[in-house]
This record gives sequence, C-alpha cells and structure tokens, in this order.
Amino acid sequence: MKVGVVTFPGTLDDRDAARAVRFAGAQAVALWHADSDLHGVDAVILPGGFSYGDYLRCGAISRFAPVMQTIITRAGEGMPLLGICNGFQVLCEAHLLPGALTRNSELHFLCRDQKISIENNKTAWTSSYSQGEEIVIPLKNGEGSFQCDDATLARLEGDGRIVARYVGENPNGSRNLIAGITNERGNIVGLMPHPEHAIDSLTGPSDQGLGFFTSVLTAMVNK
Amino acid sequence: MSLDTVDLAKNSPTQVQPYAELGLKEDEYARIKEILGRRPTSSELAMYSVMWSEHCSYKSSKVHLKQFGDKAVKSDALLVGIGENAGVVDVGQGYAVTFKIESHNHPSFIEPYQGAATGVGGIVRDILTMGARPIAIMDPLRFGPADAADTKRVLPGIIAGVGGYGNCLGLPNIGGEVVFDETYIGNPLVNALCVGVMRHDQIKLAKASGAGNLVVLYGAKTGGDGIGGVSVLASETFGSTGPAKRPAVQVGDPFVEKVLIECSLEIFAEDLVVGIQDLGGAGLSCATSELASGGSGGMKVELDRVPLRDPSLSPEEILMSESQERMCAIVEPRNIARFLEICAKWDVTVTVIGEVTDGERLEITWHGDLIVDVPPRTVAHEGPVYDRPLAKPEYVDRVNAEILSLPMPSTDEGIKEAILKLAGTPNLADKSWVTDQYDKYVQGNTIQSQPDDSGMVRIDENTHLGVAVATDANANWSYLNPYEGAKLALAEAARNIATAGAVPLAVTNCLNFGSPEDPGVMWQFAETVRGLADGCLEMGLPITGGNVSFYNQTGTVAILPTPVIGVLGVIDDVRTRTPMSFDRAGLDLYLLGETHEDFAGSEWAYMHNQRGGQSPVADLQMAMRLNTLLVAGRTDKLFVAAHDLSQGGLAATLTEMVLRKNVGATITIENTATTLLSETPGRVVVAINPSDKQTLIDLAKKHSIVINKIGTTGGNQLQVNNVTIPLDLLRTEHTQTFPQLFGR
Amino acid sequence: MAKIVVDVMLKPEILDPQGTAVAAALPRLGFSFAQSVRQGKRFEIEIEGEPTVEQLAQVEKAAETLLANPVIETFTVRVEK
Amino acid sequence: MAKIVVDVMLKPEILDPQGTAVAAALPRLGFSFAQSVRQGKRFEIEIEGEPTVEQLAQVEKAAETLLANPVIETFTVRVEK
Ligand SMILES: Nc1ncnc2c1ncn2[C@@H]1O[C@H](COP(=O)(O)OP(=O)(O)O)[C@@H](O)[C@H]1O
Ligand SMILES: [Mg+2]
Repeated sequence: MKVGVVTFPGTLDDRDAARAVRFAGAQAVALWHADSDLHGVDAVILPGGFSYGDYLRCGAISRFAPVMQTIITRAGEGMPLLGICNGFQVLCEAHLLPGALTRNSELHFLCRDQKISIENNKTAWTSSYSQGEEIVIPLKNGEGSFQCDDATLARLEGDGRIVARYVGENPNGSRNLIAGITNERGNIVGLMPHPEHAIDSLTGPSDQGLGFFTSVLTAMVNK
Repeated sequence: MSLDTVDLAKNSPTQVQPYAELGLKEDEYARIKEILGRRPTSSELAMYSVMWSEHCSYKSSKVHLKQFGDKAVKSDALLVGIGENAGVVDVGQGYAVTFKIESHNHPSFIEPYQGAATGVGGIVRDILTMGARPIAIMDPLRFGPADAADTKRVLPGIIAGVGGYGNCLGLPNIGGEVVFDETYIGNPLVNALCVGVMRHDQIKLAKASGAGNLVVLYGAKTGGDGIGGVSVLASETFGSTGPAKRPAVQVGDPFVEKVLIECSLEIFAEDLVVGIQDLGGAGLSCATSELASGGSGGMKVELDRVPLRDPSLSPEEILMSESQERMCAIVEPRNIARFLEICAKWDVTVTVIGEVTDGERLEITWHGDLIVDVPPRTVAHEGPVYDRPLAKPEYVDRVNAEILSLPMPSTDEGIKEAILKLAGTPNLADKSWVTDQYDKYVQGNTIQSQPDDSGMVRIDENTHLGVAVATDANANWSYLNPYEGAKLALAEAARNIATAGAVPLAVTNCLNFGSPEDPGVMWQFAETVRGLADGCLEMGLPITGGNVSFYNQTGTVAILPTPVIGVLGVIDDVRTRTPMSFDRAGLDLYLLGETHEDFAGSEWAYMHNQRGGQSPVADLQMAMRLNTLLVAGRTDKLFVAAHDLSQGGLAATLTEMVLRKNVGATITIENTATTLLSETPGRVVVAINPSDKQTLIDLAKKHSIVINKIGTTGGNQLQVNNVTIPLDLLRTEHTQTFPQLFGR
Repeated sequence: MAKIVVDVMLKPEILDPQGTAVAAALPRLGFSFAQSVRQGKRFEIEIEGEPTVEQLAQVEKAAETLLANPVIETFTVRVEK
Repeated sequence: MAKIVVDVMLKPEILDPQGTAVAAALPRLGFSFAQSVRQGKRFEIEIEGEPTVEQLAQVEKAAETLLANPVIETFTVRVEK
C-alpha cells in the first residue's frame, strides 16, 4: 500500500505526513512537484507549508505544478487525495474542492490545539472515526478561514460534504465552522487542521489524528 | 562615478577619503595604509570599515571575551569552539548539535516585522553554515513598558516577524522570553537562537583551501540592502550626483531561505563543499575575507559576476550589501557540475565568482580592473582591539545600599491579591498570545515548548535521543551586580534544562549592553563576562559561541545590562523527561532549595517601582548538586513533575503548575508572604507519589539539598493556607493580560 | 516601457478581515472619514514598449488564472500613463 | 458616497518577495509579457458625500501613519470617479 506525499518548494510538513503514513502501516512515497509521475502510489497527500512562499494566495502557484496535473486526473478517477492546510488551499485553487481559504479573522498566524468534530465518516479519509466523534489536533495557519458563496455553502451542507467542523469558538472566521470538506465522491478531502501532527501524544496534543491515515488504508483495501 | 583601482590608489596617495564618515578612526585609517603600503581603494576602504566595525570585529569586547577561552574547562563534548559561525557539541550516538544566539535589536526598532524576521533568518543561516539541519528556534525578547504606545507598535510587529519567518522555514519555536522594562522603550531587544543537528562527519567550516577550488555564491540576488554607510563613500569621494537611495532596512524572503536550506543540505549530503560561509553582516566582504583568512591560500574574485537585483550598484556597494538569503561555498572543480545541478533542482541562483589561489592575497576585480588587493587576515581577524576605559558606575553602590521597603501582604485577602496580581503582571502573564503565532509542531519532534522550563526536541526517532535548550537573563540582578547577574542567569538556564531531567552540556550567549564608550557600561560588560567565564568554569560548561550587541540605548540612557545566556542539554530518552506539571490528584509537592528574603531585583519589587538592594550571590556548587539531583530523579522515575522557580517566586511557579493541566493544589507554608514572593535562586518544586517520600529524602540528603514538603495536588483551586483561589479565576487573571494589551 | 496595473479586490460578499481591521483602527487614531474600508492587492507589471491588444488579453488571462481567484475576487486591468 | 483609493507599494529599492514570486510563476504558465512585477496593497475607502480638502489631508495623514510604513513603502491617494 503506497501513499504519495508531495513536496513543493516551500512545503514543510511533508516529513510529518510521511511519518503519519508509516505509523498507519503504509509505505510513504516522496513525490516531487516537478515530476508528473506518481510512482505507482494508491493515494496522495498534499501536506502543509508555504508552497512558493504563499505570497500571492496560498496554493495559487502550486496548483500549476506538473505533479498536480497527474494528481487531478487520477483524483478524477477516484484516487484518494487529502490536502492538509496548504494542501487544502491547493485543492481549492485547483477547483477540486469549492470555496477558498482566506486570511484568519484575527489576522495573525494561529497555532493551537483545536477540537474538531468528524461530521462525515464516509469519506476515504475518515472511515476510522465514528460519526460526530470529537478529536483534538493542531491547527496552525494564517489563512484558514473557509469562504464560499451562499449557494455553495447550502450545497455542501445539504449533501453532507462538511467533513469536519471546529468545536467551540470559531478560530478563524470560517463559514459554518468548517474545518474540512470533501468532493461529491468522497475521495478528495481538504482539511485545515493537521492530523499528521497528532499521531503520537509524545509530540502532539493527542494521537487522534492517526485515523485519517488508517482510514485511507481501509479505503484502498476495499477498493 | 569613476572606478577606484589599486593602480589609481598607488598613483594618487594624497586622495582624500571619507574614512571618518564610514566610522573609522584616524589611527585605524593610518593602520590600513600601513598594512597596504598605500592608501586603500574605495572598495578596500569599504571592506575595512565594515569589517572593523564594532559589530563585525568585536573591537571593544575582544579583550574581555578572551576569558571564555582562557578560563575554559576542557570539554570532550566540544567539537567546534568559539571562532566559527557557531560552536558544535557532541551529544552522543554520532550526533553533533550546534546552537547560537544573535541579536537584531536596532533594525527591529525601525521596522519591527522585517527586523525580527531577518534576525531569525540570519541565525538560521549561521547554523546551516555549520553543515547542520536547523531544527528549532527560540526568541528572547525585551520591550518597553507593556502599556506604552510604542510597545503597541513594536511588539506585535516583532512577534509577527519572528513567526512569519520561522513558520515559513518550518522551524518549531520552542521557547523564548518576553520581558518588559522602561529602559527598552526606544531600544527593544530581539535575540534569536537556532539549534541544528548533524552527524559528526558532516561538520563544515569557513575555510577556503585548495588552490584552484571555486568560490561559489548562491541564493538570493544582491541588492542595496543595509549599505547606508557606503553610499556616503560613493557620493563624497567621487563627487557624482550621489548614489541612488539605499534602503535603511533589509527585507527577508523566508521562502528563498527555506529553499536555500534544503538545497544546501542536499549539497552537504553529497559532500560537495570544502568550506562554506553564510553572508550576514558585512555581506561579501565578510564572507570572502573570512573564508580566505580561514584557509591556506589566497582568493581571486570577479565581483562583476555577482548577480544583482539592482544593476546600479557600485562595486563598493556590492561588497557591503547585506542582502539576505545568500551563501558562499568553496567547491572543488570536479564537484561543480553536481553543485549546479542541485541548485537548478531547487531553482536557486548560483554563480561561480572566483577561485582559491596559492597566493596570500584576497584580490577582487571589477571587469578586469584590480580594485581590492589585501591580506585577508588583516580584514577578517586582525582588526583593531580596544581596551576601553571602564569604571564602576556611581549608581551601583548607591542602589546596593538602598533598603527596600516593600508592602508585604499579611492578610488572607492580601495574599490572594498578590498571587493574582503576579499571575497577571505582563512579565509573568501567560505568553500564549505570542506563542500562538508560532508553529511549534512542524517537524514532528517537539517535546517541550512554551510554557515549559526549557524547549526540548527529539533528534532521533528510533532511540529517542533529544536536546533541551533554555535561555535566561535577569537584567534586574545584572543591574545591581553584573558579575553575580551573569552567574545567576547561567545557573538558571542550566537549572531549566535539568528540571526536565536533561544534562547541561554547553553554553552560548548574547550580551546586550549600552555604549562601550561609556566607562560605566564597559564596566558592566567586563563584570558580566568575568562572571560568565567564572561561572562556566565552575560548572564545567564550555562556551561555544555568542554575540555582543553594544549601543543599546535611548539617548544617553543605556538599557539594563542584559546578558542572555543559552544552555543546551542532552537527554538520552525524551519519553522519560520530567514534565513541568502534574495531571492528577494525590501527589505530594516538595520545595527543593532554601528560601531567604531575596527581594532585590524581584518582580514584586519591580511592581512596586523599587530597583535597589543587593542581588543574591550565586551558589553554583549548590546549583550543580541540585541539577544532579534533578537528573537522577528523572532517571529513577521519581518525579511526576518538576518546575523551576524564578521571576515571581513560588507564587508564579504554583500558578503555572496548577493551570498547566488544570489540577489544583493545597499548599501549607509558614512565613507566607516571603515564601511566596521571594526570588531566592536555586529552587524547584517537584511532585512525587507519597510512597516515594523516603527515596526523595535520601536523594536530597545525598546531594545536600534542603527540601520541604509544601502541599498536595488535587481539586480545582489553588489553596494556600487559608486562601482559596479557584483555578478559573487564576486562569482569567493569567491569560487576559496580553489580549487586553494587544488585542485578540 | 509601459506599466500595466492589475487591481484585485475581494468580492463584496466575502468577509474582508483586513479591511475591517483598518476601518476599526482609523477612529482609534482620530481619523473619522471612513464609512468602510476594503483591502485588496495591486500588481504593477512592467512590459517592454507599448502594450499590444494581444498582450493585454494575455494579462487578462493571467489575472483570471493566477493573480486573482475568481471564486472570491474580482479584478481590473489597466495601462497606467 | 465617494471612493478614495490609497495605493501602497514597496519602495523600488526594497526587495519584494511577493512580486518576485509572481514574476517567476508567470513564464512557467506560459505568460511572457512581464519584465518585472511588483505587488502592493490597495485600500478602497468609502466616505460620505464628496471629499473635502480637509478630509483628503486626513487620508494622507492616515496613509502615512497607518496604511503605509514610510520606511519601506510609498503611497498615493486619489479619489476615484
Ligand atoms: N559573547 C560571546 N561569547 C562567545 N563567543 C562570542 C561572543 N560574541 C561573539 N562570539 C563569537 O565570535 C565569533 C564571531 O561572531 P560573529 O561575528 O557574530 O559571527 P557571525 O559573523 O558568524 O555571526 C563567533 O564565533 C561567535 O560565536
Ligand atoms: Mg556567520
């Protein structure tokens, strides 16, 4: 079972994502932004960071990387694809997911332990959780406020495509407390908080993030 | 502007040069002429002037810093000592760790965000230059009063800058300091520390050896950053219409630095460099002269090959530019193709600008004309040395003689109020407002960070080997007694390491002072260095490097002497560290160490505007015994929790402990006000299982440390004798200060 | 040498925390003129010679695909001076 | 209702990492028109009625103290339409 982890220039959490994949029992394969070959992986993670410095808009430039063109095709065919933080931003910029991530309402970078609830445990990345399960994983970003128009929001809510929601006070101004969403098929998930930093309570606030990575193994086995 | 060449200099010996405007003294200028046997060219003058500046040459501090070498203990752990970009220590299992602090005080006052950001960028490059992967940063900061208008401008910008740069580099921030005092109002201190790790055989040095090897410049293009002084030279000597306006501040590009780090590490992994140097203060002047001086031969550089961001730059300006995110490497010709290939992979600009020669000169040409021809050592390592006059300032005896008259709470209500006030005072209040802007999780190895006593990172995922780092300065004590102040800061930083159970191993420092031309400041500095050198000798800890920042003053008012001391420790298994707080009821709390009436320089005195009295005297023998006890207790799994006492005394320590995991405590003590508020150094609170009592008593006896049981854990309040403070109230007091001052 | 300016603003219905923060800061500093503030981005692009129709079409294209995100932003392109 | 626009740009001699990143991305996407790109901020300020001379002076003042940092940035103030 191979899970690809993409490195763009400026990606930071690639090693963490690879470690999480290994913890879950799969093989992590490093993918390079300029190489359009996916090297036989069964799923892909776009990890967090500041790809290309995130100077223009987060994820705006990475979206055009050669590796993304193959990923977009494969994800269209059903390959599981998880975008964490900057990866989520890339997925929105690439229009694989609706909406956009904008500046936090408090205007500064925010790193804290965040409680979220799993609102949809039917996706390729959340099946290890029970519906409504609450977990604590790190949230850390400057532009994590999910925004979209009313029609899109109604559609996301109506179709059960909200994957995770912040619990308690809204940390960044996201509409409807959205922390993560999925596409219609449920194979593509974008998530603002960082499950890869919560796979071991020695180095994270909990080990409750591991479920995202074990979920995808189940999804690939049941394919 | 015409080009000043070596030939021209030979033929126009009487040409008037603006050495004074460049900060050179008359005798310094004379010495340059003596070294060269002629007047310097404008480019040479530019190089000497920046390299002989206080910042680069340590001309006022050298005579004192020598003690760090002279008094040093021989340490087997020291792999690279003072003099290189950063010292390197052996932490076992084949790993070497490098760490260093640097200041970026003045730029951060002018442009807080960029000043702080480029401060982080600079220290990270120093660590990278040693061949190490940077793994963590810390940021000891000082500001004017928390409620001062300018602090509201400066602090948020500095915090955002430290975070903006460090977060983008993917470096966890594992600690720092935020301290307020009115002497920093026009002169905030931004010190930044970086830790890096490598295998022993990967250590790199700034040496250009091997004739025929190539000098390679890579990273950002060169712009006109930070060369104000040299513009003087360009305009005044050469009578043109004057240079283009050059930026007063440097702007950093953390993305470029992140790519530079990954690119460099890939280059190091393939062993493609003979020597390497980052470009920091004094830019190319520093890098080329230090590389050549550290190596065996000379060097030839074709300056016109340097890629420019601003094509109008003159050669003098290119030599001086402090553009960020640049590195200079010495590469054997057979490796250059691969070197260029790796740079191409990371999209990093790279240019061969020269080569190592078997001569003894540093020769720089501009489109074929020789503009610099100097012995590199005279630029890099043989600058002027001053033994500046020093005199004990008048204030010292006066304030030492003052008898403090502090209001000491005697009623239950008064005790409660004191605890709450201390919990909320800006110097002791919760710093999450700051650290929530810093990524502490990236790289997945952070074991401890704010609010723990020290930062701790794992360096091996399989063996769980880790390092801990703490920085400390107590400027109030240093003001009263700089000699003891330095020792006390050293002891405190080491104790912060040992509290978690790590073994202190090495020391770095950043000495922030006023003007060295003031004999009183110079005395403070000399006493500090003497104290630190004596302290390190006594504690058996080598100093691996550091930084001196002078001229920190507003008008004639100097900042408090602020020696920030960083201590690095090693822990063989991070899983066994002692956490700073307890997560359950039913434990016994003990206070290790004696408490005296030590209020001079305390937070309680500061809150009551009292600056006088005598600082405590450091008992380093006791400090070492306590550290040994703390490490032994960790190894024996005796401690459930341990937390150091420092500013705010026992009151602050208890507040932090009960709030950390939201488990209260019931404390029974005598002499309540003094026990709670005194800041006698060398104390720690530990939590143990009641059944381990005898083990603790035996351990304390063995190491001759006084212990007192002070209470038990549990409940949702902090109870001190008859005083009850609900945790919620305590938390509100502790956490609301920063949001109230600086917004949400 | 001509300068093409691309202005990018958040759509009116999208929350603009930066603009809001500026609007809140102004009265605190004693400035009372603003009813509302929105903050956007300005790109100054230098091109060689006078811009051709084709080039301007290219800039439009670049603005649409890269400089602005049409999901949340609008943009205008103009030649300056 | 009038709109005052304040454009804030980094001074030409100051490094502009944002503009540099855009300039580098454009050719990768097949856009070749740009010689250089600088990125700045645009503030749109709405005021009631036509702006008075006094108000404009106030905006200048606000731009200088809040919207721009004169150490590294320049700004222009103008009334739009
Ligand atoms: N306070 C100090 N204590 C010990 N070493 C110091 C101190 N200040 C400077 N040094 C050492 O002097 C050398 C030169 O310092 P510096 O010019 O700041 O280095 P760099 O140019 O690499 O930043 C370094 O090895 C540094 O560690
Ligand atoms: Mg250096």
